[in-house]
Amino acid sequence: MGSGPTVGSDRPSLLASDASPVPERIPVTDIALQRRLTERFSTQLLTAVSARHDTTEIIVGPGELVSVMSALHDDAEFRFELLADLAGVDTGVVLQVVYHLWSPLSPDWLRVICDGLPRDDPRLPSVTFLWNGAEWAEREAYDMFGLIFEGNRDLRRIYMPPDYQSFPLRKDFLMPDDASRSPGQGVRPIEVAFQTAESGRVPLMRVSPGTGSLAGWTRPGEVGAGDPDSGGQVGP
Amino acid sequence: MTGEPRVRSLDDPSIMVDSPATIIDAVPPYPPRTEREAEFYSLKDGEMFVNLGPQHPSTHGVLRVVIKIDGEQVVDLDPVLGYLHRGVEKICENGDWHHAISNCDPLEYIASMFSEAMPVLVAEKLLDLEVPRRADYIRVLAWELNRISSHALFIGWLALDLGGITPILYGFIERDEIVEMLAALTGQKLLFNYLRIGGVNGDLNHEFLSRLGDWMSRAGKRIEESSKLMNENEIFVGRTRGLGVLTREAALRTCVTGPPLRATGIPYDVRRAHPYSVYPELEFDIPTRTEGDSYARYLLHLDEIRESIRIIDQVLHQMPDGPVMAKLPRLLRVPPGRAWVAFESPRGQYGAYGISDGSDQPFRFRIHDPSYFTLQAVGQLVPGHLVADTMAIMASLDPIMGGIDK
Amino acid sequence: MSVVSRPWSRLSLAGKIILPLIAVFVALNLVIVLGWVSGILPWLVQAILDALGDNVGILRFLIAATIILVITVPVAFMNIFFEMKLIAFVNLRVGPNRIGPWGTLASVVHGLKVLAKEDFTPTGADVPAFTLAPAVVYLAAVMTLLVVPFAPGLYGYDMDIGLLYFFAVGGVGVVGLMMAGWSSYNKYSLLGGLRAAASLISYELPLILSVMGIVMITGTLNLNQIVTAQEGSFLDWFLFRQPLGALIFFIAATAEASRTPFDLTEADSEIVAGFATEYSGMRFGFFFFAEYVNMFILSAMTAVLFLGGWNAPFDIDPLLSAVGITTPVSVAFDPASLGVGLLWLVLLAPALIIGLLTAVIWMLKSSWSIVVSLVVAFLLFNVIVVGALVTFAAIDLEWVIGLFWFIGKTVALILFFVLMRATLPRVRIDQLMGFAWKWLVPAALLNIFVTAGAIVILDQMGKTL
Amino acid sequence: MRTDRVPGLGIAKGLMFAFTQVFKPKVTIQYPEVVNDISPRNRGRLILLYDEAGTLKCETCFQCAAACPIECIDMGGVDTRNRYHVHWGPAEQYAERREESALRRSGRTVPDATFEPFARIDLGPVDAILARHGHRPRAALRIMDDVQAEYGYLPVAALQHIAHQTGAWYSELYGIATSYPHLRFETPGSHVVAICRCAQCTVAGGGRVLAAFREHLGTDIGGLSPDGAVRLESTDCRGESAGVPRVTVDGNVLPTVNATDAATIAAALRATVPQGQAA
Repeated sequence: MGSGPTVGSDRPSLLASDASPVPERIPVTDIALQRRLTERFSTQLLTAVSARHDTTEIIVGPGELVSVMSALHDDAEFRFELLADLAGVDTGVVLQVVYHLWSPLSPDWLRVICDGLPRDDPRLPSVTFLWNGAEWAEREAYDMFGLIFEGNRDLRRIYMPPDYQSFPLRKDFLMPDDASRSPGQGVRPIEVAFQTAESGRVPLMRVSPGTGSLAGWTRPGEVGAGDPDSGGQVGP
Repeated sequence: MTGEPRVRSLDDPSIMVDSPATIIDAVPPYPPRTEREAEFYSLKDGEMFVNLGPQHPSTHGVLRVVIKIDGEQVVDLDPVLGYLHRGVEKICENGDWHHAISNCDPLEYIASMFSEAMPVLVAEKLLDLEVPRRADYIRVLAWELNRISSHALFIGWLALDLGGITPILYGFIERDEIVEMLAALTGQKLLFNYLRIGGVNGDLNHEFLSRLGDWMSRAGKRIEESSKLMNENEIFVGRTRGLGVLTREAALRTCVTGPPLRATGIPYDVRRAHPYSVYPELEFDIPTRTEGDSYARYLLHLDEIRESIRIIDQVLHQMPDGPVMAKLPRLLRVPPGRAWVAFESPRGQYGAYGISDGSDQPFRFRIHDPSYFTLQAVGQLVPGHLVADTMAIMASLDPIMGGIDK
Repeated sequence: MSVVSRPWSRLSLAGKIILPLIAVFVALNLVIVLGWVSGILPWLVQAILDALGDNVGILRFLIAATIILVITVPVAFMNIFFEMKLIAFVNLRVGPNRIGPWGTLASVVHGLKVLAKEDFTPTGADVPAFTLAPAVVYLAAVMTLLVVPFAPGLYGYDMDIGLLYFFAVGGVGVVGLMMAGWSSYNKYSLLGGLRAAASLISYELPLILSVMGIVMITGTLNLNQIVTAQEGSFLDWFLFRQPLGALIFFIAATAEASRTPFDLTEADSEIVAGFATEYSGMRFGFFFFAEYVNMFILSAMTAVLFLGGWNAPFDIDPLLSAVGITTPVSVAFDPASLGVGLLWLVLLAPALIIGLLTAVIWMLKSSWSIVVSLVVAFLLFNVIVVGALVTFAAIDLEWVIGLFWFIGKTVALILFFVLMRATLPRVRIDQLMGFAWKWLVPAALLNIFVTAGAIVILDQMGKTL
Repeated sequence: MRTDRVPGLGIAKGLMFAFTQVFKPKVTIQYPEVVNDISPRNRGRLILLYDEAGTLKCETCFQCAAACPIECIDMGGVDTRNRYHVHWGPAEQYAERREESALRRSGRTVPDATFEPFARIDLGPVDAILARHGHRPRAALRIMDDVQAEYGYLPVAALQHIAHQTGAWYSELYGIATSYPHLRFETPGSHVVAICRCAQCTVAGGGRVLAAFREHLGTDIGGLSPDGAVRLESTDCRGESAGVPRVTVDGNVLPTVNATDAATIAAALRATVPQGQAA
């Protein structure tokens, strides 16, 4: 992005009907927002408030999600009235749900990451009580990741057929599970079978870049083993 | 709905010769999965299901809407998606960042210059890459041209779904000129794979500029003319005014963006609300309407066409010199991190959330399509109206199934 | 056998044609001579003539019905071509331009395509009703043509209750649409049939009420008399004596023909094709034709009731008399007086005239060979003769010129229908019904009251409307 | 009084506008007669270039197919030494062709033309090796080493199998196999007879010697004798052969060879084929 964010002091409220004027561009992250977030949610955040580019980021657990989101939506100091996006993420170890919010009071996007959802039973509260538009987004996250949003009135598959079993966007997704193919045939490196911890193996994670389909895939135990070009941090 | 659950699959012969009840009714042949589904697929007396789509003249794309009607009045409806699902996010994870561009291209196939910008902007943000100013200006030029062509088609579609058969051809005439123009610039007419990480693929050429100048001399004239057919037409106004009114609060709660949101009076346009590219240097207004009905959305599209023509005029006057591509390694390894970008497409706020683990492939690439959230509003707007209004409301919300089904 | 077959095989093609003809001719002569001598033939001819003369009405009716039934197909083709071409022009397209001159045969090819398509019946359909529905709709449309007066003396059947018959039979079409909608076992069809029933039945009312004024003025239901009541200049048309009635009739007729903006019965963007969704092949073709025949009939009725039918917009007799022609033209030339000379005239006059023209053309345009100029002269002669005959007929036989005016008015109305379809979007069902019951019916009643009042007042003043 | 309050005025305006359109010039392009001009930047055409000699310029380097983001290019060709058929395409496609549902949909067995030129071999050992290496494409080199140790050479069918199982592009595996000299695609002939083809040696009688070897070994230069015992190659004397054609057997130079010696040499080589190496 060539252009950074802008200060939003002169940005009108969403509920103000006049068109907003042209703001000047000052490419800095919103320090005030980070301070306010730290003061308000200091106890509930899993990590400190971080900011990069034009996005401020907080990480909460599924327990605090409802209180944090309703506070962000309702409080006069935040007024994050627009849910820009709701995305599920599979880090390879745990599942996350990522919310992006927009407020007329801040030049930054706010990214709320609901982290630490276990693979076998990922449950978190739904935000449809704040934005009923999140219903389909949560349906999609359920369809692709198997995330269970408690409180969503209509949590069923939206893209995949109703008799579909697996969750395609998980990193442990194995194509032979859903296609009628014999295991191993035509499987790209990203789609290696996921073994649970009982079998003594942890999920696969890509640690070294590669070209095309020969991208390196190994397990955390053998990071760098036999890979001279292995580098970069583990996972996202 | 009664009976043991049967699983639909290709090798299930009973799908072919089925009881007429299953063929005629839209009731799925498996037990309901949620309370919502259960209460939707249960009929009171006098009600019946009508299955609009997936093959239907006026569902844009392969959309299936099961409407529960009482006489001519729609009681409730349930959009069924997934007929166009290709798993673009998964494909993007398997290819590298450059591949993601052309994989995202056919998402919003009416204005694919926008959907192909998602991986580009995300990768540039992760790379902290400064795009050459000329490339930025060319992007804005292409975006606005594409916006006009998309809006021209929208107006024709709305008229077509209301039964008027002429405006869509005027819209196509306008769109053809722009599309030929963009073909001279990008090499393709529908899925221009033009934007690149760090710039654009190829500088402005003479043919494009001559076509553009020729078009700018009468830009949008045919749209204005064809709007004569509609704007004052009693039948058209009677069909659209006060139809499918979306209030501000409902629009915000439904996460609706773009023209449907601005038609409710909320001036939320990412080009102004969260400026990107060179939009802060350009002078244009965010047209808004306060009614929030289909007629307001229609007029809003006309206003946005005029604003886009203003933007193109300024861009052509301020176009700087210089390179159109930044220096980048051939094998692009994006540094680890997360990035979220949003930009304004003809249908609202397009968003993309990318996670990179330092390799040449995105670890996770989330695509946020505005039509996906706009289409949800149909569920609130249509009930209580007539069957004919279902089409009018859906056309006025202007969904594109390519982006919705991903 | 070879005795016959060998010489026969030696014959040329012309011989093979001419020889049997000669044989037939000789045989016929023999039969005629024998029959004449024996007196059987005169008796037979007399008997046939008597039988025909006794019930000539039935004969006339049969011929008229046949002609009308045959004529509807080209009429439908004509309408379809008009629609394709005019809508294309409005859309800045070219339209059909490949098949036939200016694509005039495109609609014919469409008809053939429809004929060639598979004609299937969906599962669960009510087969008898499903099969009968197109015939009902089509016949209801065609039968109304019976009473339409095309020209003086040129009508299927001169009914005293022609107007009543027209509305009664025209209403039967709704039954066919409902049959189609119900029997298709398809919800789009069902909605379409119900919409058709609702809209057509509710628009019958203003349609009939709007012409009551004319009935009161003319005091008859006979369409021929209604037309003759509008003779004179175009100011005598009921369009100017009943403007409100004309407007209501036209709007209601649009809805009756289920044309845009009232074509909810086959609203393609909502209920895929309405009652015709499940139909294919020629069954669908019957629906398709019926729609366009209906369009033609309602245009024709509008012309008959409000635009003076076959009457010229102005009286042409003064013009003709100014030229010196008095209709009917009395030909002061008796062919019989020539006797055998007539034969010579018939044989020689064309040859002489053609030769004269050839000489003139050949001398004027010496670049042409004598053969070319001969051909051109022959064509020119034919053109002259045909033109003379047509002019004579137009002046002398009043039904020719009457048919000309009638068709002209009807086609103009059809083109207006098509223009409306190209321009207007579709109304909603509730708007349709509300418009019929809240506006058209009261307006029609108002029209009746005003007309009645005017008639009474003018009666007091000793004049007639 | 506002004009839009007059009932029917808008409709009348629309009708008038539509009527005026009838006389406007039409925009239709009568295609077969008039061909719309295609911009020189058009990317819509996929063409293979021919050089001025009329021969195809494409040498099946697979660069285009490897770059195709939507994997729509699926091409086959012959490698630059005209020996082996090389096929490129996403591994899913090969699997897709053999998958049950695909066969059921098409209602017949889908023949895979890729494997026709190659001898069918027992792929059981390959599966074992792949299982040992965990089907990991990064271990492709180790896998191929083991496969060669198993079969004595690298069967192309085995290479295809590795590609399907690991998901690595066949072209990449083929590139690895050809770049490493110790990986070979056929049973090695135990002895290699090489003849210099330079002008000097030919003048010195190399032509006759070569003809004799051709006759006795039943193969041409670059080929393997039918029994797989002797390979006939070409070498270069670099001008060191003084008046005698340079002929080497297994790399060591024979002093003087003429056409008559060829038969005896061939017979002697055939007699001493090491065990366990011939195919």
